Amino acid sequence: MQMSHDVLLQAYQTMRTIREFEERIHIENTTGDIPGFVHLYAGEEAIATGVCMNLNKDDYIASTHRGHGHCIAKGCDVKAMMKEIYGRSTGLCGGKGGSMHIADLEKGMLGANAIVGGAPPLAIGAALSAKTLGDGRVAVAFSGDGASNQGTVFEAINMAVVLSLPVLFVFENNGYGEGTGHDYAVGSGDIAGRCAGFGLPAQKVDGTDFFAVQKAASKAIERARAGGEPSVIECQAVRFFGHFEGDPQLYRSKDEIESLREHSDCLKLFRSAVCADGQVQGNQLDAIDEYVAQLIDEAVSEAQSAPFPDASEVLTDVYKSYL
Amino acid sequence: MQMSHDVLLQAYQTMRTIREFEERIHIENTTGDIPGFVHLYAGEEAIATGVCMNLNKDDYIASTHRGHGHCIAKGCDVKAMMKEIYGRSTGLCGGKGGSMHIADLEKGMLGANAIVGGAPPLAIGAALSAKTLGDGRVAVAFSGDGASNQGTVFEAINMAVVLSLPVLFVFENNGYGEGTGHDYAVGSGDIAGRCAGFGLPAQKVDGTDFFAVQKAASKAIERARAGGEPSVIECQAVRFFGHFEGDPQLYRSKDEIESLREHSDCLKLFRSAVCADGQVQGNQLDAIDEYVAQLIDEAVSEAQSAPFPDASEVLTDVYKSYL
Amino acid sequence: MPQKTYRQAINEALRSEMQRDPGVIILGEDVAGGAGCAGEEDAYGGALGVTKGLIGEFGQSRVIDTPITESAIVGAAAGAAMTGLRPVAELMFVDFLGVCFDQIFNQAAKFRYMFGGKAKTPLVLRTMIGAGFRAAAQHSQTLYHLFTAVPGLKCVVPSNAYDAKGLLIQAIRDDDPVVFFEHKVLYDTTDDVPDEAYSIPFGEANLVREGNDVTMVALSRMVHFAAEAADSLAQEGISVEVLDPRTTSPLDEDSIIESVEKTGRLVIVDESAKRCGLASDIAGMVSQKAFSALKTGIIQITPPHTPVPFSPVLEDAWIPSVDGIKQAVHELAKH
Amino acid sequence: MPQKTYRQAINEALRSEMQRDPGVIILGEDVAGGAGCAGEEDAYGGALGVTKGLIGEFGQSRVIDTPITESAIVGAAAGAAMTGLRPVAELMFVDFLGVCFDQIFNQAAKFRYMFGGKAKTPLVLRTMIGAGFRAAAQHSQTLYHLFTAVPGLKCVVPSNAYDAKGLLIQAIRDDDPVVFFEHKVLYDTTDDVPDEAYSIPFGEANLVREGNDVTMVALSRMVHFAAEAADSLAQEGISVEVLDPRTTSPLDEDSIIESVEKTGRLVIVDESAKRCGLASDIAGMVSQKAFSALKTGIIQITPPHTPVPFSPVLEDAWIPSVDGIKQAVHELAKH
Ligand SMILES: Cc1ncc(C[n+]2csc(CCOP(=O)(O)OP(=O)(O)O)c2C)c(N)n1
Ligand SMILES: Cc1ncc(C[n+]2csc(CCOP(=O)(O)OP(=O)(O)O)c2C)c(N)n1
Ligand SMILES: [Mg+2]
Ligand SMILES: [Mg+2]
Repeated sequence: MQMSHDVLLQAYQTMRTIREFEERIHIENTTGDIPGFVHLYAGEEAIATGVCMNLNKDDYIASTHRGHGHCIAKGCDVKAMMKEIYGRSTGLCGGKGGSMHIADLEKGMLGANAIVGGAPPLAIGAALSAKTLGDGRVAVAFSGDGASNQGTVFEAINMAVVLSLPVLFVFENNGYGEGTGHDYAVGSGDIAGRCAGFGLPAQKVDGTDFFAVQKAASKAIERARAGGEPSVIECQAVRFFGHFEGDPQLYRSKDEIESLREHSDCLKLFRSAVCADGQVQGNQLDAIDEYVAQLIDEAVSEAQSAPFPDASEVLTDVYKSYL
Repeated sequence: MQMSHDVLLQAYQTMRTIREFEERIHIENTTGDIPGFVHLYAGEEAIATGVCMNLNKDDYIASTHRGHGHCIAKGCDVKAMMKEIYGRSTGLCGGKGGSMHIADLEKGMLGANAIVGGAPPLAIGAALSAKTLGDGRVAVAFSGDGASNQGTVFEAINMAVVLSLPVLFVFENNGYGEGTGHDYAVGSGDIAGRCAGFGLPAQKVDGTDFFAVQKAASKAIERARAGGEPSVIECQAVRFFGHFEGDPQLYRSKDEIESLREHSDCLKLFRSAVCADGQVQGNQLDAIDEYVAQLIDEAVSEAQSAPFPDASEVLTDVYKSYL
Repeated sequence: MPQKTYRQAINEALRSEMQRDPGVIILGEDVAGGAGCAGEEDAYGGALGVTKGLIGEFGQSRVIDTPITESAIVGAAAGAAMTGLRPVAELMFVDFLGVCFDQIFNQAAKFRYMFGGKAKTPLVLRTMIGAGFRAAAQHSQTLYHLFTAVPGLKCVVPSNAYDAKGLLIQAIRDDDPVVFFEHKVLYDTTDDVPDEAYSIPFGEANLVREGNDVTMVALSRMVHFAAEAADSLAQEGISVEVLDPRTTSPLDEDSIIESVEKTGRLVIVDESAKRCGLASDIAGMVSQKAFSALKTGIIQITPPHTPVPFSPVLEDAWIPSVDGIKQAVHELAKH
Repeated sequence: MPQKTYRQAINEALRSEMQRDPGVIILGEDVAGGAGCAGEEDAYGGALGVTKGLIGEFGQSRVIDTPITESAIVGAAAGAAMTGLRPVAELMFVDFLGVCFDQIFNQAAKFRYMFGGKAKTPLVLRTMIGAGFRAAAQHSQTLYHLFTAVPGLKCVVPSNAYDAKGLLIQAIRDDDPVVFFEHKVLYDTTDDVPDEAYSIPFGEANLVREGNDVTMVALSRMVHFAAEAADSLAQEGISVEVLDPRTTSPLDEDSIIESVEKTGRLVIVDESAKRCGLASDIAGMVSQKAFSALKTGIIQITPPHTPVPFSPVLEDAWIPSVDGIKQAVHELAKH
């Protein structure tokens, strides 16, 4: 399936927005203004974008601790996200969640998740809702390579197979779980392979190649939507920053990141692919770059001047109603 | 490898002891004298026996809620077991554990386990001890087909692969987890296959065929002992009684058990195999049957007349030392 | 009024809410039983028969047998609850929380707060508690204290069939995650239970027995022991007021305090933990909020700080007893 | 005496016990870091650097990086402990107990009892607690109440570097399963810490500060807040005795009661849960065992019954404060 010009530009804009968002947080983080643990998605943009562009607004995604990219790709407001990350009252979660818990239920974004392996069981629940209500929605669970060793993940996969749930499990294999290598931690080293053993189609794709991700995801999501069949996609990914902001990354070789940024940057790869065959003009992409830079600039300055919540709000939102 | 005459008789005696133990508990249970939940192993004797006969006394096994067979095969005293099941003070655990928690650490039997999926993580711990201390021991974890859907089981398998631990995971696939069929609950329907995806050899054998189990287990245990490599064996098994004593078994077809007892009784199959080629005489086996019947008879009557613990013992054995 | 068992009452509550709201589904291990087997469907109807008959009326799509996979069960329920269903998940024994606690305590319980008030998680987790079945250390625990401690959860501990029905209906209609603790020894106890649906609000204690000398707060099965002790003490001229909070979160602090203000003496009878359990929770609350009403120390009657033993002799010694309760009251009455 | 951080003190305890006993091993996620990577070994040394340097001295066979697989970590430690090792497993954040609680609470904690006294399970589970890092609802909890409630476990809550070293050495030498709770905000606090190994027995409270008017029991980080409040109150002429139990299980009931018998007033400051937490546990114990010594109600100072919020403003409001403590004491002192 050929993508339209508009769709290509939109995909690029999503990827660029994620990249800019993360690069900027990396910079702003050094000032100490951003509270707490922040895990950046830069380098993996093609995955969130390639997957989520196949989803409708009312489809569901369940995310990880490294969730900014998934949020943006699913359509969350970047300014409200930035405010949340800064802990402000006008943030997406009123400042109560922060980077690791951004959620936007109206956009079908069921939350970043600070528990590794926390999301897949929730995603099958969303898929169960879709199946029960017969509303044709699908759910996507994102997990890392490290998460592929967590029991909850296999439980969710097995249950999705048993109940024929419309769900896609996406593994973002960026080679590391914190400072531990995928090759060490994942017995067999083959995430797609071990998932396939649970009785569902599981495919490996190059996660720096937007088109490859999009194609695989589109097929899997169509399958889910049509017949409630789950599947797995393992995306080989690269991570440009540390595990979390502040990580000295001693476990990586000196030139690894430089080389990744040079050769495995999904944005660069996208640009050369679409410009090479003349589908898109370079200056159209430049315009997007500029637009996005401006947007993120605004997002940061608005976030920095947004009000903090009132201390009394610590007591609200625990229950819908209680005593 | 040909088994000696003595070894064959010993294997038969172990299987017969398990069978008699379980058949007798089934009968005694109707009197209401046996407290609590009891899960019988009858039908699966060839597995515990075929596996444990390859183990030394100081090797380890970690078992399930259906643990009597594993205990007997690992050399636990049947009279002390029976007393434990009756809740008596001279039982293997002083009456504190009961059927679901029989253990005998001196025999390397690390406990039945009332949590489905509870044992495999413990077994890798025992294997880690063996590896760390370099004492050449190995560990075996028994699990059911139902347990093969529990996350803890995959975590243990993956960790065994990652750390190269001398452990064997045995799945006893008796077709049911309580009243839910293996074909329904296990995505892909292939336990060995899904385990293989974690990067270790996984083999399927006929669990009613003592020789097949013994051969596969012997190879796997040798491999573990030699090089610390884990493996998996899935044994197709049959269960002669209900999930627990008292189970009306409505989920089974009317003639299933009869047919299993007729065609898939590991004891009958063993007898005809060894008698057919003249390795063993039928009357030698008959003598064992008689000896075992007598032993279990004594076990039951001794258990029935053994003293209950003193109520004050409720407070002991919580800590080695406390305050 | 018709007499029904605690088991039937729970079954009726499920049936009536499933009839009322197509978004109510049930999922768990063997909640029907027989899936993938040659024999009967609905072979189990739950480990102790509580959900029997529901699959016949509502079908496999609403009464869902699952593999043995508690994290996926509870997580699926949490995910389904935040996306439009009202799932009733079953954790067969509360003792199994150790393999799935994350999905209820870190996920379902916290969605609303973490997401700034935007999530609604109308999930019910039904589970079985209690000693008395000779089911030993891993199948006999009363662990509602672990859930009561978790902000975002509501905890229901029905002591009789009437309450079980009304509280479960309330739980299913409630928009917050609720954990519903059924005591296994109570399933065959009977009570007057109306056929029609009714709900009992959370946070309202039941005054089981009026009295003037001592307030006795008891939970779940212990309510019966407390009432029995109170009857016997009445014959000795000691008038005991028995209160059943019915929910531990929210807790009806007002009713407890009011009663203590009348009697000046408090005994708490609870099968959950001796340490950080409900008895100490209630004692701590009263010693802060109603200290001046107390004439003497608060007595907590709980099991000892040990696992649940198997042997009948030991298990019987482990469970709080009517005699133990009476003895404690005699002690109190001296002051 | 040399000044060392809480982090260093813990590291020293591990090092000295590993030198002393070859059966002591460490396992957990990134306890070294760098396994299977191109860069440095020991890249992490634990998420917050506590185990740094140990792999260099003891090698990969005794400082074991694991996959992200908490049930396997804790279970392996439990299995290893019952077969001859003294494993020190790390659960990076206590908030992750939800994916592995079974192996500690149903397995390790109960072996000895279930097996009739025949098992010995010398396991230490080190884990991180506490708010103050803006780490939000799933990385900031103080959950030792959930473990204290479990018979068979011992629970250690060191409030300073000196205690951390002595208590961890004790924990490793102990023959029962011990959970060791490190407060993340304390890692950089310093104290006099001897170079040599020493152990501090469990169940012995530390008298942080003597006083006559009010007894204040505080745990972990809250000990510092309590001491600060006490200093300030002293200047107003209110003499506060501060006690740090150091272990919640066993709990030094005697020292608490003795102090309350002297002062007649009790405040408990604790970061664990408001419901069924340590504050109510201690209040309940005192209201049963030392009621007659009390001149007024027991005050519990805890966080509210809410998850931990992210935003600094909210998190600061969530954590008990020195001002809040002082206010409570003013309240008390009126009686
Ligand atoms: C249950 C649990 N265990 C451990 C952690 C700590 N932790 C947070 S992220 C992470 C690494 C996750 O690796 P991976 O799944 O590969 O995702 P990535 O960070 O590479 O995107 C770890 C160990 C956690 N948050 N939850
Ligand atoms: C964690 C947990 N979930 C559920 C149960 C209840 N339960 C006990 S045995 C059993 C079935 C186990 O099936 P399988 O693993 O196939 O073993 P089998 O009984 O067939 O030997 C179930 C569901 C349990 N004990 N522990
Ligand atoms: Mg990764
Ligand atoms: Mg089975």
